[in-house]
Amino acid sequence: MSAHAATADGKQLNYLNCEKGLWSWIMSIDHKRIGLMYLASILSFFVVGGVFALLVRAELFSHGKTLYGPDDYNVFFTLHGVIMIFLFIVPGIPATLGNFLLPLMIGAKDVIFPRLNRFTYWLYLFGAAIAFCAIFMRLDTGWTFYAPYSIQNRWAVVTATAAAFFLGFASILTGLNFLVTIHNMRAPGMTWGRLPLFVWTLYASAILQIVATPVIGITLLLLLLENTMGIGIFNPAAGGDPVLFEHLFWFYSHPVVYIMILPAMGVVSEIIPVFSKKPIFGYKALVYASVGIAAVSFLVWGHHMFVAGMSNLSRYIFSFLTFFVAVPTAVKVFNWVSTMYKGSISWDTPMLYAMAFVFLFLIAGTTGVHLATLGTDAHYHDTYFVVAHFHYTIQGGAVIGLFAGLHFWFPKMFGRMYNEKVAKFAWLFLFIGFNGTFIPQFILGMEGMPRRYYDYPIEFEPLHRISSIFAFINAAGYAMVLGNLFYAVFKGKKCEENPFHSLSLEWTTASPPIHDNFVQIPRVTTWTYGYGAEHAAEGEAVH
Amino acid sequence: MGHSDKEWKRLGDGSLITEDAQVGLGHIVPVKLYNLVFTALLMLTIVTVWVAQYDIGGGHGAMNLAVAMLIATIKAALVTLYFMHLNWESKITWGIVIYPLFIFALIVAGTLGDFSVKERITPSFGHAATEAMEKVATGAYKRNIQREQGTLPDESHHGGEHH
Amino acid sequence: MGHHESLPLGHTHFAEPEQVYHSAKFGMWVFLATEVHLFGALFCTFAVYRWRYFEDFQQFALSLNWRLGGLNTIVLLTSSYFMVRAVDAAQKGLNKKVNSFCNLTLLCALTFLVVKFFEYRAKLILHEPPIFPHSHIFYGLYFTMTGIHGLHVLLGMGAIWWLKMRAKREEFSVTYYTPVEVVGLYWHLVDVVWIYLFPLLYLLGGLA
Amino acid sequence: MFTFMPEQASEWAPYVDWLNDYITNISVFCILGITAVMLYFAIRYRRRGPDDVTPYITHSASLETAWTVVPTVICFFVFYYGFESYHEMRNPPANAMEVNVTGVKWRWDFEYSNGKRTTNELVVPIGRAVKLIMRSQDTTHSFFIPAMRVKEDVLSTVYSYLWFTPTKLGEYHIFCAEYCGLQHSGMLGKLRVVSEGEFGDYLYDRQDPEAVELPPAELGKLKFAEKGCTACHSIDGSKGLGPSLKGVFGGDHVMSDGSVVKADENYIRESIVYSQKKIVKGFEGIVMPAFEGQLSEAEVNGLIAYLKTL
Repeated sequence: MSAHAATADGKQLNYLNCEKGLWSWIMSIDHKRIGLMYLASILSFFVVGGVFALLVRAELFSHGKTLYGPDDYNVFFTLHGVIMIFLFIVPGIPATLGNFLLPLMIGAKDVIFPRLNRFTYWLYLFGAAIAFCAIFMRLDTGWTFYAPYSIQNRWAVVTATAAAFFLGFASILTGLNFLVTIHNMRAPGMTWGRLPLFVWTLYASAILQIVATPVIGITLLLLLLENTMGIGIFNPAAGGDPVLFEHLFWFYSHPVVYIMILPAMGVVSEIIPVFSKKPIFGYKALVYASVGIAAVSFLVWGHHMFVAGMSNLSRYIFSFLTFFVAVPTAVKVFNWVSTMYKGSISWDTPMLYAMAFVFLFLIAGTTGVHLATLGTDAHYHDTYFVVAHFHYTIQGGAVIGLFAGLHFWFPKMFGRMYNEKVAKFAWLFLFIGFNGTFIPQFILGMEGMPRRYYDYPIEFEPLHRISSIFAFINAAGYAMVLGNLFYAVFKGKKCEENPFHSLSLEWTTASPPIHDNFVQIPRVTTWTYGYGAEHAAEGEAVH
Repeated sequence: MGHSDKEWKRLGDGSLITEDAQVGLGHIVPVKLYNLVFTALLMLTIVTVWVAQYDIGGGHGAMNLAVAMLIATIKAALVTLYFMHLNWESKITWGIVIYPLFIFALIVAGTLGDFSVKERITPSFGHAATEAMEKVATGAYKRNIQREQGTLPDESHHGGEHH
Repeated sequence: MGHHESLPLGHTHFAEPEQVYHSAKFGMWVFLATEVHLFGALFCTFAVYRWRYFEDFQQFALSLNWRLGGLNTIVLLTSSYFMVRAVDAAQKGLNKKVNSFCNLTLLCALTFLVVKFFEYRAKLILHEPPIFPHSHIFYGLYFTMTGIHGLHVLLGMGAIWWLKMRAKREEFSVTYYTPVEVVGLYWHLVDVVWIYLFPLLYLLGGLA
Repeated sequence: MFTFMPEQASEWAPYVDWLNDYITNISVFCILGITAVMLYFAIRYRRRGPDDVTPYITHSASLETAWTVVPTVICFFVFYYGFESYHEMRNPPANAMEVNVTGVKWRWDFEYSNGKRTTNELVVPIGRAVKLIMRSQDTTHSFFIPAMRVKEDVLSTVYSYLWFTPTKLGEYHIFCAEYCGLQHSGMLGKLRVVSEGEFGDYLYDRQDPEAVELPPAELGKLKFAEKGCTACHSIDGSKGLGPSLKGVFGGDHVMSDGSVVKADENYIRESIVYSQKKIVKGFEGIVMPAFEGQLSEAEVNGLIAYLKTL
């Protein structure tokens, strides 16, 4: 590393200490700082959402009234949904790791529209502020805002939909920024074939953000107008049709689950080769699978509405199309596992999270098949089986993916290392807590326990008790993970610039990187996953 | 996936234009073409209004809708191709214009298709819910009920006001 | 290194003018794709309810004043034309012409909004049983779609006003006219949306 | 195989459970198999030193096509079985017995072809196909009988239908599966599958001769629970959606228009049958459904007797 200019007190100048003061952070257009600010915001909302989850689980601990009445319960599970989805997981990996790493991975100084990036973060904070007001307005419609019921609870829904509208707009602008950056800001030599898989998944989810989010924007705007001016579009009494609301809502809400999960798959595709010292297996297959999922995800929104009064023909068609989505996901899992074949696998924390991701995502994917099949979905729809399925997909998939990324790129972001033993213990605690919480819910779903129930028949009680206890263990696991990382940000011991010996482009510059990322725009000549290329058979190495 | 090292157009301090971005600034279009396209647009507007007075028939006013949409699409194409310079843009921009049209067709097909093939069933004997709903009906639902019962208030201003 | 004070607009601190130009246009085309989906979902709702309440939609379409609608279409088309001439002038670096064509575009946009105001007044106030968005789904959709479109016209006027200010400061030249072209793209999309709105709302019931 | 599914009480429940087990077996095999392979790789090829030599394998076309084609084939088999069972679920036989279901905010009302109306209790004969024509009076509900493996949303705009053929006697849960507000979890119903003869008696209210005559208060207590009164009225004084009925009989109650009324028999009868006539102060916004035509004379007297005991 060429010598870097030092700050006044002799420390190496980097993006953290090149400007001081809160104002320099808020007004910063540096993608790395914006990424960190996003990280702080979404993790704090993750904690708030988690508290609501614990309140819900505490109430469900026993049959009948345990802590509070049904009206509070409805508010808590709604806020758990709204905060976790709109404020934490939709920005999630793209806004934090994506913002921080995209320019570094493609060898650029910053995203193409840095001021738009800063405006997007302000827009996100503005939406979050409105959502914060909605917390105190007894919003009890569920995060899906289904039409006839959300028309009665007017002002809370108006606030929440306005918040979701601005958060959606921020998501669109992030997607736009990433799409143009990937197209036009790649360093010389960084062809489409050498793009890291994390960048490919950001590209696929950027397409989804751009094409799907406006539909939810207009749907929530119509719901807002329905509540204020009563335009009658979703109000059955005025001739409107709630099933149309469901169509428009799920047209966005299925692609959004791919916006959540694709970047997590990208993170895992980056981690497994590094810790197995082996090139990723089937790079092209993974790329086609990512972009394929982005394309196919627009065909399948109907499987959320199998029992919602759609015509029978539509149900058959949507069930048939949903299986097209299952295949690319299966292919990805096979590729990850085959990457580990004959590798040199080190059991560091990021690798533990990546392996946990593969295991949990297998469960999420296969239970998705139960819900895609028409015969069984008539029984499973809107039961705890669905709750367990999407928690395995979002929490087991996207959140574990986010933590895998945080642990893997922690040295790159802060130049320090977290405590390895505590991190591993926290991983185990989290893994047990998570599985303990949601495997009983699969069984509850099989037994026919509907979701969003404040009170339940007595025979479901033992499983709810197990699930509630493990929910608190799960929360303790999260506290440990976040505590460990937060402590390491300030007190973690300094570490070398590429502790895991990754060949990817972002590790070639200093950690934490300088303000302009690279001293001189790099010329990329090798493939990012060329582990063991030096003694590969002549001509076989991929450039 | 390009494997070989292509030569790049070197600009300033090493950041380069990638191969699929068009080099050089936008395309200068002769003003005469703008005037031509503008008159064509005005003519098409007059045509679409003129055609609207004839009922060409077809279930659900399908033919009227088809003709109106055809003319509108031609106008939109003129504006997009010549006023927005799409005619001289790179392949990527064409992709960005065409791709949303497929997605729009998808959502209309999925939604309208579902509503049009839905089985209509009616109870063979009385249903309490229907009476309750009809008591609170307003707007379009109320007019449907009145139309079935033939008590539709005939609109006095059938011809629409003209001021 | 040092830090970067607020940069003059348009000259980001690292990319070359050509790269910024292509990326800005690329970004605006992508933004227009999101606008197409925003209005697309609205048109989809309109399609569903027109299919379901066909007689009412035909009848109420007659109550809309197609003459004012037609006038608005022509006004928007001329504003699009002036915008194109403004972009052409900017490409040639003639800032004064850009300023005058921006004025003409703003004038047309203002006429559009004034005509829309008269239309709304005719519906909401002058009509004997006043027509409100909640009186029928057709009017609900009519006010929503034209309202959102009117909002976009307003935003467009703001952007064109911003262009006027910069043209006055002689900022555009043969090598730097990206903002004019980008705002032009946005304005043409607003015009294209109205090209579809006008026949769907006003003409499908025949001419009153 | 040990299963968590509720008891199989409808004609196609065994087929649905078989399909569920079929998918679960494949899933468990895939999950355990792939995880076992992953763990084996992780242990067998764990990093021994920092400079281990690893082979340079990037892809293998044959393996990748294999594991793309095989899941696709399995998926289509699963889809076909799902489609086949569902096709049967969505096509009721012509001779199915029709029952009207009305979803009201937090209770189910049933109406039989001979005009008999019940609340929260559906009685069907064993072995005969039953077709439910459903519609909601307010928000969207969802009629769900786990034992019959059947579920369908109850919309307020159109009629939706579901059908099943009960094959086992007994009493089964009815749930509301679509979130519908405060008492979404209280919207429980009972499905009773009875023999043909017993169903005839039930349908035409023929008193079962040897059924012992319930004392009024006991009958009132049964109806109080069955008609869903507990959803809004508490009997222990705690605050509910409607006024608490603890010690209601004989006391003076202030009405919304300020008048004071003594809670005697006709006031309670009137409040049950024409509930909108007098509203207690502080409960103006709450809509109590009228039970006119839903309760026989004996049942209303029973309720009054029961309220006296509170």
